[in-house]
Amino acid sequence: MILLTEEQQMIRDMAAGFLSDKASVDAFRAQRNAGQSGDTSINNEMAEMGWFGMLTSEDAGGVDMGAQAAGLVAEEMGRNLTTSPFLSSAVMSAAALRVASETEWAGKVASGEAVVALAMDEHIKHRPDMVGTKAEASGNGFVLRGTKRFVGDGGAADRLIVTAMTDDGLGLFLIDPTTDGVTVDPVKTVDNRNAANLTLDNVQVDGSALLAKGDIAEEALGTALRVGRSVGAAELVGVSKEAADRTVAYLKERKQFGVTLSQFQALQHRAADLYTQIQTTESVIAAALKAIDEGRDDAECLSRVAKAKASKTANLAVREAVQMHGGIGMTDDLDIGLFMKKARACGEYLGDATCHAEWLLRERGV
Amino acid sequence: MILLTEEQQMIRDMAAGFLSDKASVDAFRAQRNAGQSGDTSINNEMAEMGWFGMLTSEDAGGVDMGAQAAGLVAEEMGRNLTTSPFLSSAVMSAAALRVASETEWAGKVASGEAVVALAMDEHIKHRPDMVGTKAEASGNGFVLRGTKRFVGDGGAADRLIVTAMTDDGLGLFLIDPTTDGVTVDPVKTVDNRNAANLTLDNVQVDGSALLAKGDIAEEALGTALRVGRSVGAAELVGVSKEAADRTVAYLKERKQFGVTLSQFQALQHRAADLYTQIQTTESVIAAALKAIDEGRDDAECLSRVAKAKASKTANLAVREAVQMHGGIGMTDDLDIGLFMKKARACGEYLGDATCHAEWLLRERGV
Amino acid sequence: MTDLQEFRAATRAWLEENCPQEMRQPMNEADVCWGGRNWVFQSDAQRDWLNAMADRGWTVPEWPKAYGGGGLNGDEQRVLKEELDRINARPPLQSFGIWMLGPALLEFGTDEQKRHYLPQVARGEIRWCQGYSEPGAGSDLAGVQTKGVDAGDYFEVTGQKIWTSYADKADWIFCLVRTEPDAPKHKGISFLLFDMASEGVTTKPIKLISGASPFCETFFDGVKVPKDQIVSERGKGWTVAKYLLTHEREMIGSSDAALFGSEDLVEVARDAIGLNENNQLDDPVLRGKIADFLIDELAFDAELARAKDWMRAGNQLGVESATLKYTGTELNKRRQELIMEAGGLEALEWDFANAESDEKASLWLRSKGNSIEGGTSEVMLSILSKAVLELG
Amino acid sequence: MTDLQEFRAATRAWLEENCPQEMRQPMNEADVCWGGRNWVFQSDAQRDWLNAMADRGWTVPEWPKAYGGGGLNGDEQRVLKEELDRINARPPLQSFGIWMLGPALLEFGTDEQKRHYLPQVARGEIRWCQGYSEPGAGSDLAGVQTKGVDAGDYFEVTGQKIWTSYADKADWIFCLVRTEPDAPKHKGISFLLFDMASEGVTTKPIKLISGASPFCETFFDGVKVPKDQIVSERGKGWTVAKYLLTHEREMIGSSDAALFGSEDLVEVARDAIGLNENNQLDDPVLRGKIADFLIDELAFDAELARAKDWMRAGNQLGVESATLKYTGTELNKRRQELIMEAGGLEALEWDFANAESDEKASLWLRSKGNSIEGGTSEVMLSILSKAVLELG
Repeated sequence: MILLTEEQQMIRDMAAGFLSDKASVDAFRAQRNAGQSGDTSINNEMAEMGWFGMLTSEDAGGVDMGAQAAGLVAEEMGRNLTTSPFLSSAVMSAAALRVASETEWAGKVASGEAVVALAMDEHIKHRPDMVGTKAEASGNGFVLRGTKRFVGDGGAADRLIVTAMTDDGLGLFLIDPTTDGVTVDPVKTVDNRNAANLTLDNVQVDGSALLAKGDIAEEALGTALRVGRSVGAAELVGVSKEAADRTVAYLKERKQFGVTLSQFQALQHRAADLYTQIQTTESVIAAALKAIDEGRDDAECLSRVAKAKASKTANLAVREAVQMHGGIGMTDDLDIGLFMKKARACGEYLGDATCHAEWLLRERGV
Repeated sequence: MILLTEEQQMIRDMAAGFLSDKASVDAFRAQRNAGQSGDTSINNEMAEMGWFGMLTSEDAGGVDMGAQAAGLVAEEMGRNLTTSPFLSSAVMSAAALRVASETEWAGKVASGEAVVALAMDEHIKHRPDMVGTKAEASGNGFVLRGTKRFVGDGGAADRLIVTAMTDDGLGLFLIDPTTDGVTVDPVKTVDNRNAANLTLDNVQVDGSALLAKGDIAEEALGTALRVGRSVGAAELVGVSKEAADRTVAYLKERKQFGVTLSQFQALQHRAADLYTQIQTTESVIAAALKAIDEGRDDAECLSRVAKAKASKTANLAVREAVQMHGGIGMTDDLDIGLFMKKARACGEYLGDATCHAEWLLRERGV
Repeated sequence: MTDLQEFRAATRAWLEENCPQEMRQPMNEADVCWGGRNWVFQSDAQRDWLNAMADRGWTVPEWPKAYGGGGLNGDEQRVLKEELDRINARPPLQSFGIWMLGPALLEFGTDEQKRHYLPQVARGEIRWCQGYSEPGAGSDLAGVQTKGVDAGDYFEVTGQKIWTSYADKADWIFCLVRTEPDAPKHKGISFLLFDMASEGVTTKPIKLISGASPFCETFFDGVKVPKDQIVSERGKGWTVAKYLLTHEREMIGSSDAALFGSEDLVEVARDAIGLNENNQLDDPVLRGKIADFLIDELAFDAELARAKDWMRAGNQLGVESATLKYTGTELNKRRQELIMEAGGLEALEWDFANAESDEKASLWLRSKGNSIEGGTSEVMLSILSKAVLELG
Repeated sequence: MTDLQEFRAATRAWLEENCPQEMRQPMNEADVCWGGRNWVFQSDAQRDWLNAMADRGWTVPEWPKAYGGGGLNGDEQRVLKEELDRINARPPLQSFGIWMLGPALLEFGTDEQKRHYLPQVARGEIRWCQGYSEPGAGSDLAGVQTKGVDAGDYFEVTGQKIWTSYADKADWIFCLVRTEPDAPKHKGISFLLFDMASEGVTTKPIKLISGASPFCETFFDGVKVPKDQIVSERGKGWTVAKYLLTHEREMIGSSDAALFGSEDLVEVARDAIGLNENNQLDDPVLRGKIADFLIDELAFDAELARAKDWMRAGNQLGVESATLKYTGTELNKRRQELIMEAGGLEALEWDFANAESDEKASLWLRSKGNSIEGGTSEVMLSILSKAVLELG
């Protein structure tokens, strides 16, 4: 029921082809087994296909194809469990840089030359509006103090966009991770993503490090999150669809008590229910991505509903997938558990259903 | 898995026999169709069997058999959709009167001579701790002002126990509904119970109307609610069991696509899941009733969990019952819809799952 | 100005002139105009509005002009819809004739049948009902027992239907009848049209648990149905029926149908429960349940919109209509449960004998039928599992 | 003083003297004493405690004294349990021998077998594992393919088992083997006991998604099993197996087994998320989900207690064990999901290669197996639907 333009269909096909070839679930497993997080060796190829410049203006070196296009790529990444700086750097940081009218690093991101990570989480749950990191004016620049948690691709970043409170409200700072006082502490995560915790211990930066402050900073962060949620939701629905597809295939092939599992009506109905959930999720994600590209006001609400719904559906999809696979679903040898781990991490990152449901209630004044 | 003593088994059998004969679902339907709420004509017979004195001391004319015995009767009432002042008068009011050391009306309740209703709800949701009704000292008595909602058997009551705030904290007042300024406004309810809303417009009462105040009033009300919740939960599980039994019987008899519905695994699994929920519910109700009879501290918590769980399970039971009956389940001709209505009303009365879950959280300090 | 812009301007002007002010207000169930031989218009405005629209063929804008329709193309239909929405115009006519019989006749009827029946539908002169379900058959719609005995020029129809919506108010029925008793189950059914005033037809309303009686039992005792009142061929009625079933679900799926409910849960809860000192619903646990529901509801709104876009682009919903039917009706049941929860003790005050259809308890009880009528949720899941997932 | 009071006093005194202080502390998984030929005691206290209890037959208080048990009656068992609980005494020994093989031998073994095997189990000298599941069979446990070829005095066993708990650490196995290839499916199986050190036995641990490896694949290549190591008769192994399956679920159902989880969700959430100014969890919607879970959890606690009372009164759980298994494991999955939710971003920090079994993510992933191992939730529901509801 998805209406795709010819161009969109092409992007999807290209992404599916490239990723299943170069960044498949097998590759993900190999990286994990080797103790690596993510594979940056194919960044250049992704950049060449324009993926890293989708949210960046042509003036700044991007291809400016919009959120809907990015969503198509992300969904295929979800299907393949591709670990890439796409979401953190090329979607969220690029969106923030664009609002802040920064072009140098935007261009480097688009060309695949650099990874820029967005450091906005400080709390156990996603609460980007609660910023404890302080930036105090000092000389012609600032001194930053604080900690950030679970910075996506923080371990591989050439620059970090850090949220910090200035005397004039929120500030976004572009920081070189090798600056004195910056500690980047990579962490292993359940989905083997390239995350890091960050400590800023009296980090002295130039005035030029301030990308934006006040309203513009709020807008830049808001935009980054809005696009990030919607594209992140697309990644999650990719996870859900692949988990569901593999499960349906397994039901058709696996025999128990002399018949295939697909004969069992209880499983049929659960698989069909999951299918309907995925359909609904796809719909709201498509709506959110479109609203972003059209610059509509309801993009904020839709992006939150999309992320919330995608988190819920992915959770259901992987639970059903493991349970319906039975014993073998519990083994690390089978890939299905990797999808469960991915769904958990992506569901939490940028806010889970609970987080966005709370926003909805507040917005409705209850 | 229920361990019953011989005496308990006897009570259950007697209740089942009497109610299916004299106060069955058919009788309930006939009352509704005649525009009546409840049937008081069999009160004397119930009283003779000792049902109305189960929570009342022998000194006050009761049989003092305890909450577990009352639970057995209530469960059968739930199965038969019996509308009786049992819960409001013989369980809750009797429990309150006992704590308040009132014996005259306790005796009349036990003998079936009088119905005493407990008026403690003022809000849309069950919040007996929020008492807006005021009792002001006046002469040698009090003047009461306020309103009460959904007073169980309020329409048939010879006396009302009313909660009101005095200068010395909570007070319980025993009020004659024919007193000047008392308006009893019977309401039709979804389960055709004998409920009424109550207005107290400058009601002047004697000092002797004050049953208890302060700590004793709190204890009397607390006891009434605790026993009421547990016995009410037993009534609800009766509703659930009967709805489930009728549904399972229907699945075995009804054919679709050439086979009985009982062949469909999706329905089998849902029926089995409902069965497990009912088992768990029965367990916690039994635990709550026992804790009350043993005077244990955990009775408060258990009675709340029992009522909450019973409300949840009954909701599931009747939803599954109607859906599995299909079209015919939607018709008023079939009884199953009456169970749905009963489950809704009993689920709400004395607090739904949400209400008691909130208490649990507060108790745990979160 | 393009043709479409001209069409919009002309439409807007015409509506301005012809849509009575009274017909530009939100409506509830009681305000629906169903038409039919015995229809009593609730107001002059209702009658004038129907006549004006019917004269232009705009009660059925997508039907050919020859059959009483507007003959509009897809773009024009969209523009008309937008202009009607702009002034909150009420639908001039709703009917099973428009939703169901019409599409079936357009697909399977003879030209003569189309010319005879469709204009009457379009003008609201004949109110139709649908005779599909039978007692004991439930979800097995092809298990038709009502028999039509060949008696030369006509069939003699004897049997019983159930769940016939508004049969007591309808003028004619489109009806599945077993005319070929020796053929296999699905090949022995014919799709017949006949007058409910025919001798041998009786109806009996069914009282629902909600107190309403939108459905009937319908009895046929030797009803004579001329053979030219068959749609498609003898024994091919199941093909017509299947077409209509998909169409019915599409219709359900692509409209803001009553099945999906429209009450605003948040408003209801705020009114009933109130806010605490933090401006949050004063029942934190229920508040969380409402929040979880909102996510699913808003996501489904997006799905409905997507389905409409899809159909507007000229596609069929097909089996996807089962997704919408299932998701929408299950959501509405959840909504009504939550509304009852929010309504608390007050929502329990309800009088079965005098129930109003907009009371909380009535809506709650009525919603339970959503996942049964028009194909149960279980049937929807089985359809999806077989047709989409290819399980089984 | 009644006999029972005397027993209690004597027990209390004996425990006071013989239960080392170190053995009176809460334990976690790593502190369990499993026994066996290769067991390395974690402390002198662990060894002394096992020996003291085994000497009195109190590792298996309900078994007859002749077979190494305590020979206690029901009341005495209850008193012993109460006295052990009173001082928080750790179980001196846990093993599949006690839980599973023992009951099977007591029911089906020859006197000679009982005298030979049971005392070794009671003293923790032999650690047993269970060879039931096979690759590809899943929930269909009777689909045994491992074959035992009759070779005169012994069977030659060849085949493969899977999900063998701790096969890599066990000394002996009780194993379902198809010895009568021509008999019907359920009648061709024998229940064999043999030494895992036999020639032809190899094991391979299975890595789970949680990083742990509690299960093995186990391979048999012409393993020689003397014919006196058969329990019950040839071809009657399925009867023994069924008895054990019910018993296994009973055991799961009536113990505070790991399957049901023991982490306190409320504590975890408070620590992770903190409280707001109203002393409520600072995530209102999650708070509501936790509340809803608490209702179900506390109700289930009551159900577990009821099951224990029932068994203490001398009854069998029988098919009700499926209720406990299903409810408890599904609840634990919900608990672990909520713990992960409460743990937020922090709970995602986890290293598969170096996972600790008490980390949030490990517990969460491990819990997914609860509703699969020992009979899936689907199998439990089918059992209940057939045996209790008589559907099908």
